[in-house]
Amino acid sequence: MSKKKLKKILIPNRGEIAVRIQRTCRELNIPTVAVFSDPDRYALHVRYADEAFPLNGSLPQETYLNQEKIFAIAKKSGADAIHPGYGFLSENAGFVKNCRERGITFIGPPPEAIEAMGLKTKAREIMLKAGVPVVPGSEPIENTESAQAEADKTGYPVLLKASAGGGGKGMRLVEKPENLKPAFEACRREAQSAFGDPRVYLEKYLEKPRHVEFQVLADSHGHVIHLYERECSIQRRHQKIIEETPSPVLDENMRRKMGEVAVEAARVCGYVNAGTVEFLVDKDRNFYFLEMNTRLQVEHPITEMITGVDLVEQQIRIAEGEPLIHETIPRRGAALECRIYAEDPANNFLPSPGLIKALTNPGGPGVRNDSGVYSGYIIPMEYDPMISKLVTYGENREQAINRMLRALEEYYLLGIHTNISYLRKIISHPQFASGDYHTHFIANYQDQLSDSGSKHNDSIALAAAVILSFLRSEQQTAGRQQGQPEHTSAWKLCGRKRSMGL
Amino acid sequence: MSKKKLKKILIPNRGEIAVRIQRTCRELNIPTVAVFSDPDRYALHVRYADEAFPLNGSLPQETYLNQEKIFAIAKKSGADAIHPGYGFLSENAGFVKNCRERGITFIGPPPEAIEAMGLKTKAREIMLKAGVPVVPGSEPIENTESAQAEADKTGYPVLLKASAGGGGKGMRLVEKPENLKPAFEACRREAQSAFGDPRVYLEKYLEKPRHVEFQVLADSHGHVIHLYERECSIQRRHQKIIEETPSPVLDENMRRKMGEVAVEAARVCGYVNAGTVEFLVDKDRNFYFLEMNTRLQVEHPITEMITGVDLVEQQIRIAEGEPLIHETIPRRGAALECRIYAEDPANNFLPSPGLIKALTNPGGPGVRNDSGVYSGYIIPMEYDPMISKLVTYGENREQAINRMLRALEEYYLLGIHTNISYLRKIISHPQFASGDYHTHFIANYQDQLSDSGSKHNDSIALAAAVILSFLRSEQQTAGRQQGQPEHTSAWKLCGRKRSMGL
Amino acid sequence: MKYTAILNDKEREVEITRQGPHQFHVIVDGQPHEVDARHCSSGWFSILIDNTSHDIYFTLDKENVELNFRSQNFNIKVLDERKMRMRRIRSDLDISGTEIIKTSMPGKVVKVLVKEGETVKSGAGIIIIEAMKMENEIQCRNSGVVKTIHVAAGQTVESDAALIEIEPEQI
Amino acid sequence: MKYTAILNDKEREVEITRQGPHQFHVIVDGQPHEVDARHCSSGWFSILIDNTSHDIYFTLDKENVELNFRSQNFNIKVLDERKMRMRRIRSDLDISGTEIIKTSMPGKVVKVLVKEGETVKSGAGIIIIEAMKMENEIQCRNSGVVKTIHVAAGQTVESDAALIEIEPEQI
Repeated sequence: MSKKKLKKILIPNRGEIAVRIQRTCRELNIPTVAVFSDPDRYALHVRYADEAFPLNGSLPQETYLNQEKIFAIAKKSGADAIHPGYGFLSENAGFVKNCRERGITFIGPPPEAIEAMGLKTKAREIMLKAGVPVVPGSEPIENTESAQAEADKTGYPVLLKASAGGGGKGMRLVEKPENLKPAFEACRREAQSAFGDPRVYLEKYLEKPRHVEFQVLADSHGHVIHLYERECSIQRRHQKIIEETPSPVLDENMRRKMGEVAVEAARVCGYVNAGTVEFLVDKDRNFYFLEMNTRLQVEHPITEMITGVDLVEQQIRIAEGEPLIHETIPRRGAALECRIYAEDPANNFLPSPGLIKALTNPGGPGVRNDSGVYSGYIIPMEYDPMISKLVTYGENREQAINRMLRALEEYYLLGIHTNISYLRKIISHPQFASGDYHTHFIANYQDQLSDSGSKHNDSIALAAAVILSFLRSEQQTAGRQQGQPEHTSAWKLCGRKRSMGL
Repeated sequence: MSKKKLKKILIPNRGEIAVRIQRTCRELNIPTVAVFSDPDRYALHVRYADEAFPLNGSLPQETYLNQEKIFAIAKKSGADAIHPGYGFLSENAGFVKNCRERGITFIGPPPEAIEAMGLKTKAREIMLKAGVPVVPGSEPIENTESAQAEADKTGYPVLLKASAGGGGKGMRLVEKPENLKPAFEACRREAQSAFGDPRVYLEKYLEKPRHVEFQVLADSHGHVIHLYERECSIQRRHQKIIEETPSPVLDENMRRKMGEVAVEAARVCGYVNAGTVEFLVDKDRNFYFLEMNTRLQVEHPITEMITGVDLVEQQIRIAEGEPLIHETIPRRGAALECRIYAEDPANNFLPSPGLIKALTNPGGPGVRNDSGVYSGYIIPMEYDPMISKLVTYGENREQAINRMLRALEEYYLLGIHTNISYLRKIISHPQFASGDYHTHFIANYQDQLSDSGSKHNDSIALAAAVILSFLRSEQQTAGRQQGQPEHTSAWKLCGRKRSMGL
Repeated sequence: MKYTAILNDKEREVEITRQGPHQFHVIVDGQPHEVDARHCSSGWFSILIDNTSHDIYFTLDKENVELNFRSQNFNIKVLDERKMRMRRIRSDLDISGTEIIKTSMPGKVVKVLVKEGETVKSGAGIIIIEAMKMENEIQCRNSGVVKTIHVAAGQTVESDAALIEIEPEQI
Repeated sequence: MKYTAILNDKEREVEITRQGPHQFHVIVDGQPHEVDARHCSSGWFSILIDNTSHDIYFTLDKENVELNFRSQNFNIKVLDERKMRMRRIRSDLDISGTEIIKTSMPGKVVKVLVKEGETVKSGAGIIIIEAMKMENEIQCRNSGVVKTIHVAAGQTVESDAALIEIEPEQI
């Protein structure tokens, strides 16, 4: 592969990940091209971009998944490269081939590797051949009858998963035969809507499994390295919500072994660029290959925190044909990520789109916030409710956790419901602190986590509420006396007044 | 020294440093007590504190320097420790003794070390005895006549410095004998007002000097280590405005030598807790001891970025009698700090207090912002105009610089004047990029740095301004037709409207 | 001045006296507090209550005060004596126990899981709404009989729209 | 609609035509641009001008528009045709050249460096103000004669208050 500096990068994606990629591009002085659906004209990735073009429409199929429109914009804007982010077209081998045909550099793996790994079922086959242990499971399933047959063969509980999927979307746990049919149907609908491919397969559901994944980087000159693991066992409805590194369960020996397997997995499928090899670790600390995600992961920042490496920069360098400059990368300390969602934990985690009335981002030592929103932004109902990723670094796990608690407390995101206080409850839980947890953590402790919190702030709240009401009634009285209409915000005046003295 | 967990920490300080300390305390689950002057009731350090007590008054002498009031609040609140931050009482040996008498733990060095190092003149004497090279200079000077005699002896140019000073306050460069008298008087006035001590001394002004300092940590068990250097040569009016680590001028050999001298300097004065040994490096790369700052430095975050260590946590652990857990601390990458000031570079850097109308803090990978302000805050005229410290980390110096440029561009702080675009000019300057600079950098390139920037955004600004005016006139017309008063903000309506569609 | 503040359906007595431009003496449940309260910026309130500091975000809507601090959310209804009297009169008239199934966010109806006239147990799944790429099942709080179904599968619904009404069973 | 926009004392012609709810055709100095402009939140404006994206903070005060983007600050006066005519008439009457020394921030007068009647050169130090712990010397822009001194050492002054007036020397 010949070396070629990239001149302009189009990012057919939205939200925090589009902004994340734009930031590195700006640091590298590479202009970016944003694209946006109708509801996203006000999105941060449009405001942050150097150039922005409308996709006209609001459905994913007519916007962020619409290759024709994206290629037309690439041509118009003169973009010579595309960074897909995660989701949308990021693991679409056909799209990568189309990029290649048009002479556009795709910042990601070659289509062959995506195809091999993208069909989860094919990936498992390759890994088995390479001697890597794999979780028992099925081929893609076309109808309910086959699903029932496969589930009976594997034995309940089973996991239904989108063949083309990832990120927890289109995934269902089925514990009893009578639940299989509706789960299978819901899964196919979700898979179709999220990935444009309704195919679903089935996997044995391990007992008390931990989800541990390894970050790999492979250049176009045959070098493959790994950047250690990420522990992603804190999941709700099969969606990761808290990730950490290092994993509390790995010792150096296991880390070395799994790292070698991850590098080997990347090697056997001819992988180039950044990728993630996911494993399940069972209660006896056996590990199984689960799948390879052929793109940047949501949780990549925790790896950046402990290694000091910018993974998006590495992706761009690799796409430019540069060799990896690192033989091995040392790690330092510990990092934690919390995914901040616009959802209501008190109301069955219903998504909570709407206007962000006030926003204070946490700051200070060891805190990174990769956000896709701003104060005054109306979170649209059309997309995933993740609004930011809060990441903390610490000299050790304890410090990273304490910082996360502090940062979550600093994080005010008002007007909508968020999972912020829910995340605090998870992180403060003694079982999380012990490091001894698995993917059922949230299900197991559901009741403790949904506690409505301490009441000892009640009298503060009552005092504050009454003072506010008292002040308003004072000002309304004053307003009426001065002939002001009652709806004029007395509070505004109050805010201004203070420059006049105490 | 016996070990004793601290229970509650009073911070007799304000602004970003008070918030910085509160953050670590919160992580360690130690409640904090804030104190505040009349203008500071609205300050962030009051809002962030667990408890806050008024000092009643606005002059430093009647508030943050008033020991009686502070001790009364310590008693009332039950605080068993005081973290002084920097400035104010941080290097006041008498205050430390008074803490000791009252059984309050002072989170900082013992009074003897402060006294020895606090009088810059005494510190120089001790260092000379220990065989450390020192910049030629004088004893404290009481009147203009002695100043003239000393300056003649040393030879012009000379630097006048507050004996009790630090941080660039009460410092004046005198190049010609006729400028000595007014400079001496101004210096005494500033020294009195900033440190409550008018004494001034005089030092030889080195040619093309670099200012390089070493962070040290000493525990109460006799262990002293250093955490590498900080390069602080980018100064305006003898105030550091940009700091970086590692210093571009040091090689490993020089770093090792200077580090050893720094550790020795701390050792000979019986130092305990965090301190900084400042050196001047001349154009031939000789280094001279300049002074020791017996407190946390403004620029400590860049050391935290490359070492991963929380210096405030270390300070608290040391004050609790804990031994240092680190023998030596590895470093990684590079870090840069920019001090963000409320000042007007286009108007002789006049301080610019007032209302912050809008604020967007930079974020994303490798960016840390230690801020003391918020959107809607009125920066008071009574205090130092520094409002935040923007810090970036990079795998190497180039990445740290590129990130800083990106972060400064993301930083919107509106309503007041700031030095943000001025800082960008410095950092983009090829001489800064080369790493080959010294303390006269800003003076030498003044003209280039005060360039009013590119004009290529003019037509964007003109288009935007006209669209805004056009929209307003449209809405005023509509408002008049609907009988609305003209002053009702049509812009508010416009902001709300968008939820109704395109 | 005396107020009744309602938090989590409990009525609490709060008395307030102004002591200075920003200072108040407040008695909550018989406990006196000295409060210094400042409006820092739009929607932000800094209060020192007996010298403990709290940073509070608020919205005021008639007698409803919504507060957020230390990651906690509070919805408080504050009524002066006159409004409290009116409330007492009104509440005597309020006897309906019909539960209205709503969605707190706009979305699309995927499936209605019940039929009119059907008896449902508390916690039963009533309807599936798709929003933000996820299917969400909404359950009923109380047992009862499905009285009216306002929506059908495929339909788009606004937040807080009444979807389905459930009447308590007659005892 | 035609406007005159004044930036850095230069008059520029700008023509604007509405094309849609948020779309405008704008001609600046004869160059046409397609603009999509949105009000994102209080004071924030996102504009796409020929598909380049700019995030602009603005304040509007009568005909004065202050903009901030890409770390640059712009003060622009926008006048429609009627206001432009009025301005032309007024400027013919404006002949005073008195320079008024002001401070852009409140502070304390440390020292007045000139006397009434004294002749000063452009760039000369006129007065020292202490603010935010720093002494700041204010210089005059133009050469002239000190006409009036409104303040004395020790006095506290407000921002933008007239401190000293300097008249141009008669030629």
